[in-house]
Amino acid sequence: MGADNQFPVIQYVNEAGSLKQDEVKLHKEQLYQFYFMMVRARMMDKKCLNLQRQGRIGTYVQYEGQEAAQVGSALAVEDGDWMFPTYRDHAATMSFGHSLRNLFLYWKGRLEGSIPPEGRNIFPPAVPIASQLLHAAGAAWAEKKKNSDRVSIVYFGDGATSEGDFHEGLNFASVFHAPVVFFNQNNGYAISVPMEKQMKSKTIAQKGLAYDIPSLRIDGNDILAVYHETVKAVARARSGGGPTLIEAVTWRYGAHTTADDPSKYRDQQESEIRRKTTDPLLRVERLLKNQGWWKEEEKERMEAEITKEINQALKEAEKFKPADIDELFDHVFAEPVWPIEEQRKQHKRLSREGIQ
Amino acid sequence: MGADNQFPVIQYVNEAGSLKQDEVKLHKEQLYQFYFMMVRARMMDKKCLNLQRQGRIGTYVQYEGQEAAQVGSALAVEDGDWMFPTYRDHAATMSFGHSLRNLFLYWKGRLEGSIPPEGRNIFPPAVPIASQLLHAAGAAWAEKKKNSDRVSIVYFGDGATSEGDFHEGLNFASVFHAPVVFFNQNNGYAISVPMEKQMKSKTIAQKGLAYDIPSLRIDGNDILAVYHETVKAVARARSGGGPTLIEAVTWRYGAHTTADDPSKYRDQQESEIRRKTTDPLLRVERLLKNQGWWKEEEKERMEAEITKEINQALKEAEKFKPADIDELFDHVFAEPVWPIEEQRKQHKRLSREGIQ
Amino acid sequence: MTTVAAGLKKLTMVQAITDAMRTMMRENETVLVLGEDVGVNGGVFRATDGLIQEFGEERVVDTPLAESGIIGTSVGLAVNGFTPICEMQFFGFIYPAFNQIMTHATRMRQRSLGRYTVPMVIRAPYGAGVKAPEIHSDSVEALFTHVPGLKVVAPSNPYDAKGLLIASIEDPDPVLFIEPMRCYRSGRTEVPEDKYSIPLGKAAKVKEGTDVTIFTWGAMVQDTVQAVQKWEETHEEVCEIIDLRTLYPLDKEAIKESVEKTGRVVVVHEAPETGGVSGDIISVINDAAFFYLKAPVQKVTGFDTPVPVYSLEQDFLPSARKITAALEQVLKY
Amino acid sequence: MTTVAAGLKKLTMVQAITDAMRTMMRENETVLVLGEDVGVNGGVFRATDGLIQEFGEERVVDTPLAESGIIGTSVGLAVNGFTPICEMQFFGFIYPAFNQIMTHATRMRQRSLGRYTVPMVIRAPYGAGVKAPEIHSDSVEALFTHVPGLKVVAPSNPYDAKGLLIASIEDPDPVLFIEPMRCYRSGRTEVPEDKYSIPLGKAAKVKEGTDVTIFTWGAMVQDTVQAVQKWEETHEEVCEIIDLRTLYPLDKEAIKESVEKTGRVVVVHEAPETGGVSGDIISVINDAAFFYLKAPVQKVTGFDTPVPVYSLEQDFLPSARKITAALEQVLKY
Ligand SMILES: Cc1ncc(C[n+]2csc(CCOP(=O)(O)OP(=O)(O)O)c2C)c(N)n1
Ligand SMILES: Cc1ncc(C[n+]2csc(CCOP(=O)(O)OP(=O)(O)O)c2C)c(N)n1
Ligand SMILES: [Mg+2]
Ligand SMILES: [Mg+2]
Repeated sequence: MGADNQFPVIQYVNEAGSLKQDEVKLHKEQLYQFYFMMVRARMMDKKCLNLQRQGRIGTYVQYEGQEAAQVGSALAVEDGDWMFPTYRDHAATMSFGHSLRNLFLYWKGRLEGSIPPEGRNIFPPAVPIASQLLHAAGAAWAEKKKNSDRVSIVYFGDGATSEGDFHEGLNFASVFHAPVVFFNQNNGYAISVPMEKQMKSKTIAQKGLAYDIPSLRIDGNDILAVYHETVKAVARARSGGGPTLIEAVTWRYGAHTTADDPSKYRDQQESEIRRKTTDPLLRVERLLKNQGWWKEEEKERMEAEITKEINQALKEAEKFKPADIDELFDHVFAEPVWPIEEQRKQHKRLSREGIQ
Repeated sequence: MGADNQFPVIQYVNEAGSLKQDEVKLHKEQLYQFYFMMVRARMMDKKCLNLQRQGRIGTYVQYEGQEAAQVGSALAVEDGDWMFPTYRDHAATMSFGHSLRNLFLYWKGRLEGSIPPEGRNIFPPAVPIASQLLHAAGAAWAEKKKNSDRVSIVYFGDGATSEGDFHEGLNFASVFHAPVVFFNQNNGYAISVPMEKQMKSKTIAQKGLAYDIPSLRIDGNDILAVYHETVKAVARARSGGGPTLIEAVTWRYGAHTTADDPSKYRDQQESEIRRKTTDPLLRVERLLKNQGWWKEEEKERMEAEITKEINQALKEAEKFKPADIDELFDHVFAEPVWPIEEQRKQHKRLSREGIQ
Repeated sequence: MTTVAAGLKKLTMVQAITDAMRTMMRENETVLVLGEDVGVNGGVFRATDGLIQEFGEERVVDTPLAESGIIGTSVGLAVNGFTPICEMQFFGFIYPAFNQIMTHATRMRQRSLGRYTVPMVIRAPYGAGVKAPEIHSDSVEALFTHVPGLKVVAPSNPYDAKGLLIASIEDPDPVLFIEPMRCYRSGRTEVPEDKYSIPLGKAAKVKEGTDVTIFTWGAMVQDTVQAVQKWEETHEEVCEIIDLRTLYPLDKEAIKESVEKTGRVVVVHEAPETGGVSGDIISVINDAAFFYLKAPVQKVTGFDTPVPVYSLEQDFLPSARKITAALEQVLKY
Repeated sequence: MTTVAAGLKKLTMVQAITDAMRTMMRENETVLVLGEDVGVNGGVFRATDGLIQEFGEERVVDTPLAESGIIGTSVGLAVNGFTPICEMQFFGFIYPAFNQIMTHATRMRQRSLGRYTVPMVIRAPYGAGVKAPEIHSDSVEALFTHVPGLKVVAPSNPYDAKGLLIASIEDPDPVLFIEPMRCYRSGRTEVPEDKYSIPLGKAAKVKEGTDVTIFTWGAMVQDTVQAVQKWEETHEEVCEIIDLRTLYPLDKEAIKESVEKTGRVVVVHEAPETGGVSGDIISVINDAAFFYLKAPVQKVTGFDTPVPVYSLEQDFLPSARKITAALEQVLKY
């Protein structure tokens, strides 16, 4: 059919760090901001991985390798916009303003971990795959109904495209012309299942054809491509142009989660090679070098600053008030119902007795 | 995007009854067979409608106007193939061999109505929209696993394309290269909802692009187009070529069901015009006339034969043994379980007492 | 025509339901109606008749044919300032939306510690007895009383339907509102033209009694009342009939009080027995009034089978005969 | 290493489950395994480890990520000659498949009067206590005991797991087989190498007793045994523990017999109380042993809240302390 041929991978900066698109004007500050946010995301990911190994947080979901896709797209949305992440998208949420402390709390199994800062519309990470696409469509549709120019951005993986909710989400957004950016991170795997077993189509972008949704395929490790193409999609959505589907082709270096062993289903050598070739941070480093803008000290300064920020956040998370069972009982309904109140009372009575 | 431009409507015979494709060889017998089957289907539909009005059957689902799509496609599959109809596809099932008596029984609310003749693989009509696409994919996949060359054909409407199961059905069939023909009858409406509200894409065929499934759009009121294009899709499936999506563009003349009032949502004049222009039976009549093969007596002979067949079937259905509650209890599990056995006993005891 | 007092109208249940939605849509412009055929067509049961004419297509929306899509987008709408009333065309077609209901609509408040909430009503016509095709007659309320974070409401008459639906729309959390199809047009009662609401979680005493209590809801209330009337003509024991109205949370006080008085209980519902709400009722009685119970609770329910095609649905449904037998049984002890 | 008799192996529950599938796949080539990550990866819990190597990818299938797709295509496979074992990666991800289970897998026999049948096993790891992320710890067996046409099975130890899973695979109808994650690797027991099966619908008496019966299943069996051991050290009443093993149909005989003997009952389950299987058990006792009951049945269950994130899951789960309190309570009367 050749529907895939319609979607060549859009690249702004190639692996060697050379600019591929003439129209783009490079700004040193912006490049450094991108770089900073990606370094921050990567350091946070490493920290969490270590904490998990030390048993200080629970099962953790890594994103190392996907920083450009998440950071670049998150920087393309603004105050008042809505973000719908999955369990793997904290590089996106932290770049959109979610607090590091809360991210730590999330991985410590705390409900507080999902609470975004006041004024920032970030949904709790979706766990049932693809279910969040509909929420994004609905929240965006609500903005349209309010005649605002706010939009939704929603994250999902290659595996998520197989669920019915992916289809229904794109169709509802298309029919109601909702201002949503469907941001797919095609990291090639859904846990152990490679894309070739997930679908026969060669691209995810072509799935947009089913809904007459403008679609594109970009190099998800090229933060300039990610940022600028997402900005375009967001602008279209803001100005009443409806949804866009973006397939960002990327790769996760590590395991699916800390409970996963990737050597069961793929050769991890691939990741080692990619660290030296297609890495999103490296690419910006090379670009900066090619532009003559690179400063090694700047990198060290960044890392020091980020280390401090992360340690501070971790400290706050670790001395955060212990989980309180009332959180569970208090937030099922606005007004308590008797079965829950009885259960609360009984539970507390026994807990008290247990302590005595 | 223009994905819709890729799918012009394929026509073999135009409304005036002229042949549009040179390769097709016309066979008088075959045309008369097509015509006969369509007349039979239409007469059956009329009969059921009348019976419903007389209160002799329950709510009934009409298909008048869609005979070419259903009959033509049903004649393209063979012994040992699998058919997955919806509530609206008895023109297809009766053309594939389902008995008229059982069709009457079905609309009399009898389980026996869903039982196909021995050796004919016809599923009970699917009621939850789009759910049957997965069964068709599964049964076809089973044939592939058995190394047989049998295939599935599955029917569904334009509205059905919105359900998640449509998407999952096409994706599974695509991934497992299952021999299925996805036969869509796009009659323009899902109850009251026109296609434009159901989707923004201009065609259903283009949805196949998402799965790299060969897709086509045909004039669903042109039985030659339906038959020959379905034969091709079936042949591809049989020979290991995987699934095909066929969008047959058609129209239902009447209400969605006998419980529906179409004047609430559309101008029924449209149907009256179509009866004189795009009608599937009329088209074959015109073609036969153009070929000089038309015989008015032949039509009368057919109608007489069919009337007899229908009346005979109805008689059998009306004198069929009354519904027996044991049918309900006997077929929940292969081996009875105690709750159902106790309920059966209690029910029978009370029914007996009730009679006394 | 019977005379109707000022401020009252004689309405069928389906009209009362439309009236409730209209009332709330006039009062609160965040209220939306979404579903299959709810707009131009006014709903397959005409429950949304006239709403699109009055409120326009931004507020009364014909959606694509996808239940998960309807509930899922409504979660987004609800969190972002709207109050969607979602129609499931039949209760038996709610299943594709199960995931969105179970993991999102009902958990959003919890998952966000109250930051995001989902004021949403899911309406669904349910139950057997109208000769509908397969799957159209399911009565699966018990699947939803087990879903944390969801209230489940089932009116039995036009007056309650309006008051309970208004209360459901005003509830800040998701409410499943199931409507007995058999009652949609089976009779008219006087319904106030103005807004009123009936609190969720409160049962109604349909008939006072002293010797046995029948707990029921929805379409079974009518059947029970008729069976009891007939039965009392020839028996001296007096039956109390309680229409539970809300199935989650159950009205524990009403159950307790009545059982303490009568000591004998019959539960009538049309869902299959095992896993039905009768289990919850018996469980509440066990907790709250165990020592008052003089006899085992009698259950008159559907079978543990699928709801049958219509030729057998009358056998499946609780009947006056079965209710009578249960009364006789429970009074034997 | 402890010595193991010939023909026996010491296995964890997850190994016993793999063993059951392997046994049946060797015997019956219509048996297939389908699910997300069940092939090359051997399942996220390694429950299908080694199967693809032995049986190839035609019989052990990594499917696309779509639960409705898995169950729906398996209905087609089952009707057309195969016996699919479908893995839902976690029980909390079964919801998207609800429609296919409720309206097709379980109704096909009925709808076709036995012409088409669906021999199918749906496996799903369930329950809290392993610090899994949100939604991963749901315990929603009660949603399925209310689905006509479905058997529901929950093993509590390796030996039962193998025998019950083999019986489930051999059952000609759909069986939901839920596996307590907490027990997957929590201990090994001796399991015969050969094929054996444990009949569905039969409970196991884990411990004989005279004064009170505890009904439970799955991971709660371990907890109950421990709580009882401790409790009996300081009390003279003797507890009977019954592992129900099959949740639909319940073993009515076992329930009746035990309650007639002890007259006092505690039910332990981790699902939310309302709508939980405890309701069915109390209902069966009401029907079968009402007059033997000396005290209200005590329930030790999860709350009517979502299963919480892991910082609170121990509070949510029944604990030894709560089981003890229930024993004290039921013996008070
Ligand atoms: C409905 C549902 N089914 C199964 C799972 C278990 N699961 C968690 S992540 C995952 C793979 C997702 O793959 P993809 O969409 O590519 O995203 P990625 O993890 O690669 O970011 C699966 C199967 C789930 N969370 N939800
Ligand atoms: C899951 C589900 N939702 C809703 C319905 C109610 N319903 C029956 S037919 C129908 C419209 C179907 O439209 P389409 O797919 O175009 O088929 P057509 O009826 O036009 O043949 C609807 C909404 C249903 N049967 N199943
Ligand atoms: Mg992925
Ligand atoms: Mg249609």
